[in-house]
Amino acid sequence: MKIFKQGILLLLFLLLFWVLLTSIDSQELIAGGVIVILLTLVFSRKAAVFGDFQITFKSLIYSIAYIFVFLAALVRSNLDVAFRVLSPKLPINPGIVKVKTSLNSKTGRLVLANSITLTPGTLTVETKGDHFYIHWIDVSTQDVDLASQEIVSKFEKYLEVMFG
Amino acid sequence: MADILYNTSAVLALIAIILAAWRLLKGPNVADRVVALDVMTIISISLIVYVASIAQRVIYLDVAMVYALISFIGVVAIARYLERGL
Amino acid sequence: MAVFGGIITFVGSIFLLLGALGIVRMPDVYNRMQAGTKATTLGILLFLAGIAIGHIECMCIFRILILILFIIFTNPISSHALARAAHHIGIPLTDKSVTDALAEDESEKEEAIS
Amino acid sequence: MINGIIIVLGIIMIASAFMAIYMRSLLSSIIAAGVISLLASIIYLLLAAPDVAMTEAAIGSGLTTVVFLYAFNKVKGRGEDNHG
Amino acid sequence: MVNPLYLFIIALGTGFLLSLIDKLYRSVSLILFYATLTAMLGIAGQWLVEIMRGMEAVVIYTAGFQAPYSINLRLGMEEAVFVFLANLVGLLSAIYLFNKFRHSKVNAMVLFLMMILGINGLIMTRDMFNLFVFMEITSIATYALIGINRNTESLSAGFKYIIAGGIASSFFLIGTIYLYRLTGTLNIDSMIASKELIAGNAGFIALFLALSAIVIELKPFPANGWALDVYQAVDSGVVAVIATASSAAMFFVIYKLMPLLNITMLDLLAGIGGITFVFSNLVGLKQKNAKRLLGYSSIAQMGLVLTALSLVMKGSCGIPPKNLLIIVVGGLFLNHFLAKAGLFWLAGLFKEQDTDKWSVIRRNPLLLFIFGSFIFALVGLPPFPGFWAKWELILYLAKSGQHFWIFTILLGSFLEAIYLIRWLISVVKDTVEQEVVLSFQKILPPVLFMIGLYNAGFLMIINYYSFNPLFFAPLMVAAFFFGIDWLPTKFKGIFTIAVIGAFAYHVVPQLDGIYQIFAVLFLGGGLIQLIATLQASGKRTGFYPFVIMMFLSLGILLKSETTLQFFYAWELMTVSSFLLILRGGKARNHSLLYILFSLAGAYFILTGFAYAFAAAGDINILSITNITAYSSVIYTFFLVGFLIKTGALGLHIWLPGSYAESEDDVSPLISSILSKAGIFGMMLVAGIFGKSLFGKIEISAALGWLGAITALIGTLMAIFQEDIKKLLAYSSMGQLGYMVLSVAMLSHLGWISALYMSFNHLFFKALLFIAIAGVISRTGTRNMCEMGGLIKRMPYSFISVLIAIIALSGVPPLSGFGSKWLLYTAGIERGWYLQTAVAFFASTIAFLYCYRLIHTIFLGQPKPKFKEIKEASLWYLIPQYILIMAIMAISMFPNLIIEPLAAAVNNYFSTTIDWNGYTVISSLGYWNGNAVMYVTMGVFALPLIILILTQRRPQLVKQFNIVFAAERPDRPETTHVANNFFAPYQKALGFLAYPYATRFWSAVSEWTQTVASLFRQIYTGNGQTYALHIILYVVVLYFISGGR
Amino acid sequence: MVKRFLILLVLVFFVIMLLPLVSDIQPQTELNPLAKKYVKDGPDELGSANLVTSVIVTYRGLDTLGEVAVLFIATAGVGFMLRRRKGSKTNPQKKRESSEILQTGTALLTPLIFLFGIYIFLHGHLTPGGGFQGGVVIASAILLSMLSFPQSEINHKILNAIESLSGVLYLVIGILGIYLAAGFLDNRILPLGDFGRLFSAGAIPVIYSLIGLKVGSELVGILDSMQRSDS
Amino acid sequence: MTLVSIIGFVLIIVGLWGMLTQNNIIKIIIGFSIIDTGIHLLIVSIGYIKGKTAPIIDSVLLKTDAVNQVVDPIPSALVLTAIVIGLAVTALMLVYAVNLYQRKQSLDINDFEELKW
Repeated sequence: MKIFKQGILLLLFLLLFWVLLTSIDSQELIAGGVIVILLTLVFSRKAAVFGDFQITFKSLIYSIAYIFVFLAALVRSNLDVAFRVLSPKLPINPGIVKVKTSLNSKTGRLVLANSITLTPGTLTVETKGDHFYIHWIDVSTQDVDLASQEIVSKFEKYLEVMFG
Repeated sequence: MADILYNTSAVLALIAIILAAWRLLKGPNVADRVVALDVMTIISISLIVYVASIAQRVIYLDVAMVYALISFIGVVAIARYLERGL
Repeated sequence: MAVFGGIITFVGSIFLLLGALGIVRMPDVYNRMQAGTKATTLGILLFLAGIAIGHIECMCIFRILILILFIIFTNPISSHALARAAHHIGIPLTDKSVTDALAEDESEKEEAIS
Repeated sequence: MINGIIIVLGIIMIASAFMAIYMRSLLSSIIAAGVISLLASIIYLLLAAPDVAMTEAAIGSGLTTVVFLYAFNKVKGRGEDNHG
Repeated sequence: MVNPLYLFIIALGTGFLLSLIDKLYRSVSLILFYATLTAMLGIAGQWLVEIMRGMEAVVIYTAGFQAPYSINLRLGMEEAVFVFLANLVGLLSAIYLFNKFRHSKVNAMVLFLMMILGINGLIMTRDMFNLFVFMEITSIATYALIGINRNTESLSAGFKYIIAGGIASSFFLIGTIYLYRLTGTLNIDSMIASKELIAGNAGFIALFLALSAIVIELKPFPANGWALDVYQAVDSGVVAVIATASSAAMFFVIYKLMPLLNITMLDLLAGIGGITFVFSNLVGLKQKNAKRLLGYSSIAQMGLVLTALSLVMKGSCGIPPKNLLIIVVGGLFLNHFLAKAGLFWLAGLFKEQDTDKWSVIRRNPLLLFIFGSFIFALVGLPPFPGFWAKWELILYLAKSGQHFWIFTILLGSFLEAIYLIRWLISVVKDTVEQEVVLSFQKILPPVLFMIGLYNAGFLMIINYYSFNPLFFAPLMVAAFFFGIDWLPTKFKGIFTIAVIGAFAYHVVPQLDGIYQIFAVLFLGGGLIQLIATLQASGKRTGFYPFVIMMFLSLGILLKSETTLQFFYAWELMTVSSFLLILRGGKARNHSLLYILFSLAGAYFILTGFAYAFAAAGDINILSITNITAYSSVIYTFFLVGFLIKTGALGLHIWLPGSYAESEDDVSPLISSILSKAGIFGMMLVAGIFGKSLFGKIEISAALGWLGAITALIGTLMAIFQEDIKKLLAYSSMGQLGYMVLSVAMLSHLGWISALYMSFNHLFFKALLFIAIAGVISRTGTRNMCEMGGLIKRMPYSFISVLIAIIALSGVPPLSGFGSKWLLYTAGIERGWYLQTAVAFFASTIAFLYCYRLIHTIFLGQPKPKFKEIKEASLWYLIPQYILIMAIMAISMFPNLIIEPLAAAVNNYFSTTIDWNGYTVISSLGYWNGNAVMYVTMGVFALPLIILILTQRRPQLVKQFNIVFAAERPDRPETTHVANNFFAPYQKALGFLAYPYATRFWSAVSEWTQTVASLFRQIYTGNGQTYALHIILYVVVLYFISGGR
Repeated sequence: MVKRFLILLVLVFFVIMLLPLVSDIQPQTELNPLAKKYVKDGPDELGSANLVTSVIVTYRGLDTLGEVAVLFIATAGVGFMLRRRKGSKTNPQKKRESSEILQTGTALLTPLIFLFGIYIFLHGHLTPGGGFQGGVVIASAILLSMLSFPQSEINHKILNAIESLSGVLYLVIGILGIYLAAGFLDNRILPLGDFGRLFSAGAIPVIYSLIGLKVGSELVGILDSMQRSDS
Repeated sequence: MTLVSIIGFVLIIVGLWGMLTQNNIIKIIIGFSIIDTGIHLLIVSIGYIKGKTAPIIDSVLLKTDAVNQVVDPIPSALVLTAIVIGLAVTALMLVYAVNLYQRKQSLDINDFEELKW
């Protein structure tokens, strides 16, 4: 069942990718279909990560919401960093802090780490079990929980729904 | 108007490349250079897309995709090399 | 439309420039990475989007979309991998740094082993 | 415009070439050499040769660098490459 | 007919499949590998046969488009030959490497296949860029294969190779792309058609760059350090392919591009080749490592081939006569190809590659034969293709007036001969040995290539020169004698005599004039002397084949109708005599000197023939007589060549050693017969060109002086010898001086005396040498002062020597008197009083050594250790007495011989002597051999009888007992009367006998060695420096070629 | 120092020598006849929209075969020169594990990169790229897995089989050209199809696919031998 | 395009310079790849015609119009081959470097002079 699910998901992803690449054309679809099915067969066992996606309506909503949250964070982070770069004094207060996450699925953790990396002044340096080590350009707290609150939680609640 | 904006953007991107090249030159250590390389390739992708737009060829974008892919793998490879995981 | 795209592109290029400036100005590798990954990711995102909008007739929107997704997905991974490697081989944080939780944990672990 | 891009890229390429030659750390040299190829592939695109650009990016910059890295893995007491 | 594309297809297909199959079954992949190589060879062979039969050259288009639009291949005559050879060497090398392939990864086989594939492509393709691709395929496969031996040397050599190859291919690429830019095509044929488009500056550079890349791949002289390292370090099986097939392919590329080149570039190429040829060989002189030596030789040979091709192309405006191209370029190339591959294969049998550690070869007749054949082929001796090629090339050069090139090519050949032959000698003579690993698959390839070499040589004779079957006799009979070498000596000896007799019976009647005279001299003399060789016991392996080869080649020398035949016979004679001399126990250095001087002489003769051809337009010997232009130059060349053979002063330093150190029964053959070949040649040319002047000096007059002085110095040197054979050798030199003098007189009487002296010398010197051989065989020493009193033990030998020295010294009544009489008469008649006086003086002091011979050896007190020795073997005595009878006969009845001589000479000069019974009457007096004999016998008989009657009981005193009475000297033998016998004379005449010539030649040799070691300093072993050399080379070439 | 000066001197002369190549050659303004022919007749003759591809695969197909051979040789050579480590257990230095994020990312990206590679070589006749580029992309997908999971072994049998069979098939298609079309490597053994669509240009997509597979597996072979050899 | 040709030549010269002056084998190889890049630039620049576009026919470039619109496709084809060959050579050189290093624990080219004269 799990394999079946991840296989289907993989297939859909690949098909979407193919269509984006080639636009819609009968010949392309035939060839693409064959290739995608072959690839799915080859990779279905290894593609456990695709099985992490939750296929529910809620997760779809959350996904869309997440995109906006993330984009907002992204813009904010960039403006922040831009400000820091441009200001002559270079106002930074960097350091590596430890945060905790409750996400279990690998994909979720990946997306979380990526999101952290792309948002204000934070950069995932290392992951160890539940803990992420984050390079923070402006360390406001060194406490694990507080830092988690500040950095992780705003993404986590969406990702928990999306990836379980 | 639009052309001027696009061209100006390209010039800015070029300046950005030069800056990244400066970091590439300065170092001081390998990781810095890799960061510079990473930034350079990303800016280069924008240049490629710009070139595609002025040449009016969609197909050039395939190059940009390969470019992005390669820069990613290149940086990961160097990183893995550095941490002795190659 | 073209002008709108142009403006977006221009903003994107400014972010690119800022990112580049960031890696020149920042004091250590990790901070440079901050500038490099963030500013440039947004920059290129905007740059590409601008061009896609500006040249909507050329059917390049899908490819640019793929490109953007790919960059958003891969760029943090490579940054992370690089940061991890840099930290592992002991490239020091800048003197301004206030803490290094990872280094502490690592050294604790080593002590425990020895 | 095109000429301008080519000149700037060319200068960076030549500078990178010197960097590749004179960097004390081999890894840095390789990175510089990779930059040459990367920029060259933009020039190819400007010269209306996307096939070449793609190949140069994929092979010249990507694969060659990786092959170099694998070779380094075997030739140097590793770790002394980290600085400089 | 199989499409030639299948050469690529099956190679690639097998390559692709091999690793897959290898995962399943090793043996299947091995079989597939060899089957593929065989199939490729089969395809190539099939095409070769078809095209040889007259099929048109085929052009293979790929992708279904005509020439400029797609890549096309061409398979014509040249391509077919090269492809066939490349695949052949590929298959054989693969067989050679069988064990390596079986035990290493399958990748080795794949790489090997790809290398061969690349070579095939290089040869066949007609597209510039495709050429580049195939160049890279070949190079990359080679780079990887170099690692088949994983030692540091081969790895570092391989890296150097990669650097050089990389630079070369970069240049080629730049050149190609600009050629494309200018001509708008990549197809070579189209480029040739639009040649005017690359006439400009840029076109020149583009072409120059592409060309220089290929030239670099051909390893031109200063820019080739990397190649030498590769040759030295890499496994033999691989190197055989690199040195032959790869180089051949590169060479063929140049051939392909030649129509694109202008005269300047052809000159440049010729220069590149020439410099490479000479300097590589020069540097090779100092080389001790066999494979590196072969490397130098390979590079040099390719340089030679390149030069030859360029010169031929240049001289004929791009459309060379086909035969010339085939013989010269094809011959040189084939020669190098087969011999070098074979030698590299041989080199692989040895662990240690020092040239003086290869002696183990001599234990194995097959190996020795292969090795010798290859060496001689490389030196350019008949019947190998290199010989014919060199001949045609020199003739062509002389005809087209490229004098400098003649010198260059012969100089290079000579240098190469030095180290190759030195190596051969060291193999035969040295005793340091090492293990060799022999196995069938390692022996088969060189054997096949050796057979191929012989075949190629004979095919060339058959196809291009209509030789009388007799001219094959020396080689064929020698080969036959090799076949029966396992028989006992006696049988072989008698058989040899019979064969020579039959040959003489066949040949002598066909000749006339001096040809016949010399035929009798050579063959008759040989027949008599060969009896002495029957004394040997055991098998005496490798003796008779050379003997018979020498005599038969002397025979055909006289039969030659063309200059080529003459030269062919001359070279055969040289090489066979060299091998005979080499058999002598201590002949190592002397035989080297001998062959080197002989080769130099042969080159002079060759040059003479070449200029004669240029002047006469024909190689018929008779046509030389019509030459008027350049006669003095031609004459001089001939004279130098022949004078070397006679050992004239200054050119004689090879002579004493070779005469003395050859085996005891070989010495007479060499001294009394072989040296006459020089006299024969001299008479041949003197009769034609004798009157020519060099400036204002009459060449013949100079020759006369040279002869006279040679006679004097030779005699003087003979006096001071302790070694009996050396004494005889110097004496021969002196005698030959007389003959030279009399030949130079260019008068009827002079020539008669020359011929007469030749016979006389034949008789007495053979007699002396054989008698002495008998003595030496019993005493075991050649030091005269260790002998003494042998008259009691060896009376018959004593008589022989006595007769001989009487005949030698020119006192009545024996034939020597007649010869001297004729000489003086002729000299006075010619008006050469001073020369005659010198000769007279020389002949007077000849008494000194004659006396010593008889006194020191036979008279005096016998040494204790020789108390019990017996008379010499009967086989020694028989020829002696035949010779004595001959001396007696011509002494008593001089007209027996003088009449035919005079008749022969009549063809050249009008007669000046008359006959009256047994009396010879010249303008100055007369001589009756009979009368002289009777009178002298009477004069001598009386004292002899008195002596015998009065000296009844001579008292015998122990030799050293006077000394023992007082104190014992450190070295008792120095007190012997015979020791340093002529010390007093040394004070008076020693300055004349001072070895100026030896000093001169050793200075030349040392200087050459110094230059060689100087030049080899450029091979620093540093890959980077080599890269710099390459670029420097290209730049310098460009500016030399007058770019701009 | 003297050496450097000498090198500089040589290079200066080299530059002087090369100068006419820059100064004497005017930029082209028009295609030369050969290129004109390719551009004019190529699309109709071979049906490939990407003219570079038609030149590479058909007009100069032998070059491409050679190119494949070169890469093949390089793979064989690299494998030949490097000794494979015997068994992964004797591995002397432990490699550092890659980070979890990288591993997850790799697992997500690999199929996509694969597909992208296939897209590139399958569309070689329509868009830039082709067998070599596609092969490199595929190889880089596997390289990415090698980077993330350094201990995992590549199945050499499959790799070899792909490499060998695609190479042999390429040759077979080439041979078919001799018999079914006008010459070796002629792509017109299959119908040319609708110009500009995927199934067009005769055998070009097939050839490029085979080249792509071959190049990909060869490059993986090179990387694999370099990774696994003794260090 | 002359400008690119010049860049190509400069890269070739710089690569040569590096190859000839650097003692480290890896540096020499890098010099080589710089030369290669230079040559590739050169080749592509040869085929370029000012103001023309890539020889790929699609919706914006018509088949009938192509002759006047595109650059020379041949140099592109050539350089593709050259790039692949360059990779092959580079890989092999590196393998050599690895092997040489294993023998002597050194990458200095001056340490590999055992064969000379």
